[in-house]
Amino acid sequence: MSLVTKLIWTFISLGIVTIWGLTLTGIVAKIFARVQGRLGPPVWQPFIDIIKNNAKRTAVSHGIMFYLGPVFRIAGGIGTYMFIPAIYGSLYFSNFSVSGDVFLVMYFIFFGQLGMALGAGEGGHPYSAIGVARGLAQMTAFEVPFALSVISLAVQYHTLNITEIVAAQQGGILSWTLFTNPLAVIAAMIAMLGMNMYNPFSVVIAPQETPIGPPTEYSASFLGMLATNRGIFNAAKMVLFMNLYFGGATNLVEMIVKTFCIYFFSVFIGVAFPRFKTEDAIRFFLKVPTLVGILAIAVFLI
Amino acid sequence: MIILITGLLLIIIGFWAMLTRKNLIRIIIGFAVMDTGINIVLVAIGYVKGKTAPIIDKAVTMAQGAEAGIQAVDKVVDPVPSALVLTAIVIGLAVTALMLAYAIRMYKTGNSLDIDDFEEQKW
Amino acid sequence: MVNPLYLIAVFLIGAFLVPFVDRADRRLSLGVMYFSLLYTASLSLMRLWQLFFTNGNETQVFTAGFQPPLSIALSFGFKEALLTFLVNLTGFLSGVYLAKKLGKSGVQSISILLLLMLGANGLILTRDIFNGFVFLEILSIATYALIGLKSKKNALAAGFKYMMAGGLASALLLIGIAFAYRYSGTLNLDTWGRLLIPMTLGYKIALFMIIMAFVIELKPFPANGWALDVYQSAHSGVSSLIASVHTGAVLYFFYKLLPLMPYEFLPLLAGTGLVSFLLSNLTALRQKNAARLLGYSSTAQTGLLMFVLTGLYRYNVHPSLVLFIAGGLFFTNFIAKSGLFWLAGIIKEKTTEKWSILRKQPLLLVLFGVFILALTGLPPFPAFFAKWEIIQILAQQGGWVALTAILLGSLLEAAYLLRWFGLAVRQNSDEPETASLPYLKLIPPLIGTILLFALSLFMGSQLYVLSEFMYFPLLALLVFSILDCCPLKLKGLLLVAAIGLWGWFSVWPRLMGIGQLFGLVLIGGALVQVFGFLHHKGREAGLIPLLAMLIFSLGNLLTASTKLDFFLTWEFMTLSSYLLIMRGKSSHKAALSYILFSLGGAYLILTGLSLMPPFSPGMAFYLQSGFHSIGLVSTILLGIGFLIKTGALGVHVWLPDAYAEAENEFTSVLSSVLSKAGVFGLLLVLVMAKDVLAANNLLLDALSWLGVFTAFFGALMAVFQEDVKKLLAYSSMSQLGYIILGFALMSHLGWVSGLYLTFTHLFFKALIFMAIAGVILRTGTRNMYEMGGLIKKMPISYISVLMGIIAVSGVPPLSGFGSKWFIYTSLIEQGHYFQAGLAFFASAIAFLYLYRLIHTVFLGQPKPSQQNVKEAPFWLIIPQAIFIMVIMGISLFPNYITKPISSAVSIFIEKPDWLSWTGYNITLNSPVLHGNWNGNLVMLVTMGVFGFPLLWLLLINARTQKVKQFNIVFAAERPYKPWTTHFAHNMFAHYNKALGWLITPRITAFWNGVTEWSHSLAAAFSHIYTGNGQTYLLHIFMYILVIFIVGGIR
Amino acid sequence: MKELYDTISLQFTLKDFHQQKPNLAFATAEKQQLIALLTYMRDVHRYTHLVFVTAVDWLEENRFQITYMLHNYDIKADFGIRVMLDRDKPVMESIHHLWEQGRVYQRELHEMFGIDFPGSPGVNEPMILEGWQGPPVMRRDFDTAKYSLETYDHRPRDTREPESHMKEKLYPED
Amino acid sequence: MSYMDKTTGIPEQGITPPIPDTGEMPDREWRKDDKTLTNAELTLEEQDWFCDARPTPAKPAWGPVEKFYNWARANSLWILAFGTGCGAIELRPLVTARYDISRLGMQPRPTPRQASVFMIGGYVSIKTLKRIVRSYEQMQGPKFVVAVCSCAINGGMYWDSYNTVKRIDQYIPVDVYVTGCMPRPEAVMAGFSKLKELILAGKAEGQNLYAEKFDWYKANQKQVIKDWNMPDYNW
Repeated sequence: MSLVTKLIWTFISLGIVTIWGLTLTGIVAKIFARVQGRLGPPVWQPFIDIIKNNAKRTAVSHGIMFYLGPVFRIAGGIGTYMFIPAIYGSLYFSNFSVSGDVFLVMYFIFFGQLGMALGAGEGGHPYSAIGVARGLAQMTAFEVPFALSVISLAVQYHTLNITEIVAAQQGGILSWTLFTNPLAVIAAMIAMLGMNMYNPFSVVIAPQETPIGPPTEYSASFLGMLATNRGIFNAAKMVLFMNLYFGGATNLVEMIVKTFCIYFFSVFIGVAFPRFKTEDAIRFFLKVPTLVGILAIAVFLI
Repeated sequence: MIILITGLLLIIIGFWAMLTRKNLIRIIIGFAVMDTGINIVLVAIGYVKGKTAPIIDKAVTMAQGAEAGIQAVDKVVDPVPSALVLTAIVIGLAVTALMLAYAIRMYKTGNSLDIDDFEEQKW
Repeated sequence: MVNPLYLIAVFLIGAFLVPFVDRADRRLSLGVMYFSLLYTASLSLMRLWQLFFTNGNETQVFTAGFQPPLSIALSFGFKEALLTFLVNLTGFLSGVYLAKKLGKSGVQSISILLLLMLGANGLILTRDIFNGFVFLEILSIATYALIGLKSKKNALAAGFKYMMAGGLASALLLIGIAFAYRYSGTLNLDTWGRLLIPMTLGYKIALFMIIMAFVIELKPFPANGWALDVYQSAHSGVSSLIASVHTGAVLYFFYKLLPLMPYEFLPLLAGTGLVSFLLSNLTALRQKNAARLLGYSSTAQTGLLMFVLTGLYRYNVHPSLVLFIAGGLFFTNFIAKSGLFWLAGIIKEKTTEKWSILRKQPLLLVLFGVFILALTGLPPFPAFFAKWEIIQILAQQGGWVALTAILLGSLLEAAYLLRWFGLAVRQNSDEPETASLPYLKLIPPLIGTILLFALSLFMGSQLYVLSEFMYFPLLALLVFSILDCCPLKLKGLLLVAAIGLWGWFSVWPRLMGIGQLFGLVLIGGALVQVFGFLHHKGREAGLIPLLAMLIFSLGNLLTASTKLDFFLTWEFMTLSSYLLIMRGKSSHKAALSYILFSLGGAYLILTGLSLMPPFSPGMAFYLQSGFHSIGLVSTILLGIGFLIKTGALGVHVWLPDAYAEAENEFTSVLSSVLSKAGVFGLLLVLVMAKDVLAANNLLLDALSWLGVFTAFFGALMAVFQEDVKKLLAYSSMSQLGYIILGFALMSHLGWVSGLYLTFTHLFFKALIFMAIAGVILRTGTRNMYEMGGLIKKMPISYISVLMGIIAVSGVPPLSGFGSKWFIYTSLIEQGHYFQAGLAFFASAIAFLYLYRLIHTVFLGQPKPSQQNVKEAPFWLIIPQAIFIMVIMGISLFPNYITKPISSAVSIFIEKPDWLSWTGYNITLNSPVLHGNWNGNLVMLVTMGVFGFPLLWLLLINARTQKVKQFNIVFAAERPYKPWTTHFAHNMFAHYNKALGWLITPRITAFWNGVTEWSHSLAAAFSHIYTGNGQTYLLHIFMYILVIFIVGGIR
Repeated sequence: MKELYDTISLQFTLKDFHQQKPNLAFATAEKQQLIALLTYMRDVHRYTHLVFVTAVDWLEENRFQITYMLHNYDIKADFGIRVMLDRDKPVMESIHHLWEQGRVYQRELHEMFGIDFPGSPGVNEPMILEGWQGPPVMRRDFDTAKYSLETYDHRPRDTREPESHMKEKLYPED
Repeated sequence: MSYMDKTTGIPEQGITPPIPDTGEMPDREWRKDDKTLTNAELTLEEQDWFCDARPTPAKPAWGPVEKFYNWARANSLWILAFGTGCGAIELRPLVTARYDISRLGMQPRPTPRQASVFMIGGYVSIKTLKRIVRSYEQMQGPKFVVAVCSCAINGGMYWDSYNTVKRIDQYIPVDVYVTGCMPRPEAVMAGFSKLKELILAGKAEGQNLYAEKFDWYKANQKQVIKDWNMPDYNW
């Protein structure tokens, strides 16, 4: 496949995942509303919001890093997706996953977060820094069970290569990691709750105390870009989880269904629970989920 | 033997005085007593009963030749301890004198002859 | 043949002549004194000349024309000649030093001084025991009299105590001689030695009394209260004479007596020496009075010498080696101690606290430093070689108790001496300027220093270490010290040129494999950072010479070919880095803890090296060719020693303070380069200990856990720092933990990860430290919360730090990710899953402190006090620019670094087949783990995905209003103060709540406890010195009794 | 409460005792004795809590009344001490050294009534009215409606009688 | 200065009534030039901390595009609720299941930067007006203002209050007023519907109005807000 074709397919793949990610956000909002007995916004509301934000006539910028923050963020989101093979066996949807293995993806997730944190920091608003401090602190905690879970997968499948991990899960629903290594999946799914920042781990964007956390100062097209990234990044994360734990996908429909189900898990928890304080969230992640993660490795050592 | 014991007794008495008396002068006296005791011990060690003093006189004829020389040596007591004693007396005297000088100057600067008053430096 | 009688005669005549000529003129009598001293010194020198060049071997001279039993024999061999030369020279120097005092206090003092010299010379020369007694008494009486020169109450009291003790000793000696004479029938030592006298109890007791008399004169702990008082209160010139001439002469006579002693005495004496050494040093810890401190040190050194003279017989050491060791220790102590006493006299400050006035006197400071460092046993001074040899002997022959005692004692000694040095050098004191220096008094210490260096070279030449390893650093120090008056930039550029040429033409060709890699890191890394030092405005006296010494030592470390070379270089490095840390503003405490830990580590390394086979083909050689095995103990000792240098958990206590307090640019060198010397050493150990480690899996496991805990706790502690340099210091500690972890794997991939991190850590840590150096320079504070918003003022520094933190945190696409990828894959590949998990946690925590670093310093609210801050100086930007380019380069083309590392490692651990490079893609196809990383592609993809959104934003955001710092949404209010609006202080309070309990400073508390405890012990010991002469007398008596009983003399 | 009043009266000049409830009473004190009285009440009779300090504008008598309300936690009783000030020269001693919170009340009284408390920390700072430049607003001689009409532009209003207007609007044929 | 001197009802520095809206722009000292403001009420040091740019009107995009944009704006109204008075309570029912404004694409937003509708919920005292001005200026355009309750319209029951402004539209442009004391949530929603109509019709250009008549608005604001203590325009 020539580079041009590759790039074209990459754009197509990216477009699909963006649309799906944003729709997913809309669906989730709808679900939240229905749970609360409301009608809720239309599922395409995220698109309208993004258009509106991009249509703003003015914007403020606090400096170059502030300007680049959303760019970092969306580059992190897109990049994360770029390094994940979206659909197993599809040459067109494998993106640039040959660049590296699951560790590359795990670390590239930080790229956007770091850039965003820096941008928010230059905004000079204390709430931004507070939000970032909370987010980073929580991130260190939920990364532990997630990392242990990934290590457990490496022990199980003898590979870190995502494509190979997916390949090892082919052949029926029972060969999914979900069933072959349930402990790792439990640890990872709890970590995912933290990653998605729904309740009970939503203290980072706490809209009441620190108005929506890090992006407090962002407006207009910056905000639009952040919202776009939220769609892409969520979808990318779900694709990663799908690949690692739920047998991957062999076609688009399967991908959409699976990612929806995975995402729904954190929504399900999110609508039902109140919020943790940061230190409680850290303690929580470092107790049971970490223990489960350790067990997930330990079972292979015995 | 009695002399030896006497000497040792003197040493002990002198040392005892040095250890227990508080007055500087008494300490110095103790030292002098000890010194004397040592000298007596030295002499006692050197003395051999029935032999003459190591002075070349009639009793010890100045003989020629090695054999005779040894004979002559046999007749006298060992001269070396005696020589030691002489030196030791001199040295002891010097030290005692110096100590007394010190005592005087200490009295001048410290207005006291009590050794307990001279323990400002410690630790 | 020079007749030794002249020596005695000259003094005698001089002493008698002086009162007569004094009637004419005081200067005449002084002239007589100087003449006598100089003349005797030159006689000794002539004798030395003779012995060396005319090979005259007859040494004995008999007085009164009789053969030995009947006459007194004097011996004038090499030892005596050297000793009398030194003694007379010191006497002369003391005379010079005391000139004013002597001139004032009258003719008798001149006479007494000459008599003292007479006694000392006689004691050294005579071979007759009773004659020795006489000379000892002359020496002592003269000393008493000299002490009495100072008519202060304390001096007089001390003199009197001394006389009481001396009286007891001489009584003992006299009785002993008398009784011994009964058994031997001779007083001549040589004749006596040849007699085979049956060791009856009486004879033994007699000998015991003789030797104990001399032991008492040598002031052993604890029977030395009188001596300490004398040192403290006497005139410093007199103290110096007692510490050097008196002690030297007595010690030599003690040495002459040793052949007479029964063998069972020797361990006893050795034991007393050791006890004296250890406990005197311990007691000195609490001492604040400079002169008394020197007294403790002097008694300690004498104790060590006693041990050397008596203890080493057990280990079948060649007598000449014993003399070599004793000589090294003795001469160092001799010169340095008298020098320090002289200095003490010049300074006139009693307590060590007040010695900071030295700072204003560079010459005095240098002299003081030389003496202190010589006493501490640092190279190139003779004590270093002596200590090296002692430890060699003891370690190889299993003298563990002695070895421990000596090293412990040395460490304690270093502690109080260097603390004193630190007090003198510290900058935060505001002492008034001292009056003009008494230049006459400066001559003696100056000559002493020169003598010390001459002796160092002599000793070095005896051990065949007069190679580049010794003289390059010293030469560099010397040359750049001479050039020190030049402008800083010229010096710096010269240094860069010198090191560049030397490194390229001399070091590089001799290196291969890993050696080359470390060469790049150590020399190259240091060289680039030299530019950073050049921004200072002033001359920065002392900076460039020390830096030169450091970098040359670093280079030598790589090419050192023998154990001694290696250790010498290691100590040079420690020394120069210590002095460089001392340049910091308030760094004396930090530097002290640095040097103490370093010395502790160095002693462990020394012991470990000693345990290695004696005829090894060279250290660095191992890193180039084959393996060479060392034992388990050696492995552990060396390992711990090098780990101290890297600052591993448990021995990291020195690290944060030293990093924080050193000069900003030097912190960069410390972190990025110097810590790599420890890594190099560790690697060396791992190479050599392969067999041991193969047999002991536990060791490697322990090392890997140590590494990962270092990484984890380092990161966690960094999170809670407010001081930017401390934060970075802990960050360095954390990174070094990863390096240790990588090496502990003992696999190809593990070593590649360790080396890769070694490299990248150099780049990004130096980058960050240099940028932060600029920031601190401009803002004048190290507290991060006092900064803020500096991105607009210092954009280049910001970019440096940004690149640095992206690389440190391991976020792709920059090179830092490579190290993370290598370390995790190698850990998982080797089955170290839990370490991998914890390492991942640590690397996640790194985000916290890195964000804090960049946010609090560069982002957020600018402070009004920093309104006029400018970009960092050009010279600081140079290294940053270089490192940024390097980082970008290796991020885009990682093969340039990964491939050489892999091929270098494969010399030791063969590259497995499953690790392969296809283009930029590193593929891992191990049976237990698959994975890949293509740094180049990652970089390109990232640039792509970054570029498109940026273009979009630029396109759509036409009307963006640039606003200022307070144009923020502040809940409908407005912010008033930037410093309260800046969210910076205690940034991770919530993290502290959750995990803060993990970092309660237990280890620091432990080390503080050690310090506290040893000080309490010192205080307890020091309380035996009640100040009462009679108590001291009792001490002596009890001491002898105890030794008699302990010795079990039967 | 009467006993308390009698007890205090032995030392201080009090008048106008008024028992409003079993555990609430008022009395008027001399201005000069107030600080001593408050201290005495606080330290001796354990009226340790300052409930509030408030003022009344007796315009007709041309004086201000300040009431200090004290509370005793032990017997759960309140005692109000009134002080009369000259309205032309309303200055009172500060009690912030007795109760820290007193300064807040004093600041409020200063802003609202123009009563000055020399020495009270921050008493001149505006409390509620930022940048108010008019007279003290709670004084009874301040005509707020007049001020409002003079100061603000009022929206012109169509003033109609609601009843007739609605009738006209809804049932025009009637 | 003590209040002792001003015991009479006449203010010492009389507040002059607002300038009638004649279209003639007052020339005041806060106007440095066409682009910048003086920020004269701030200290010199503080002037460094605030942006001094003047707002300028923003042109709408090309017709059809602007129509599309307006559709998006109308269907994505993010509310910044300013609860000044009792009307503040009326927003809460709006987000509950009974009224549920989210089905119209509306949602409350905690920061002015991201909101597009400014909802003023009641009487506006002078102290509050200062905050209102600040928050309004911090919003990014196009921005719309909905003022709720009769107090916001003409002072309502506070018509004779000495520190309540009577007409908000003299200080910031208001798009929609909702009458009532207090208006029911249905009335508020009706107001929002009206706003939507205005936006779709392209008539809700309050931001541009504010920029064009900036001097007039500013003069009025400064007449009542005596301790200004903030930049002339809060970016």
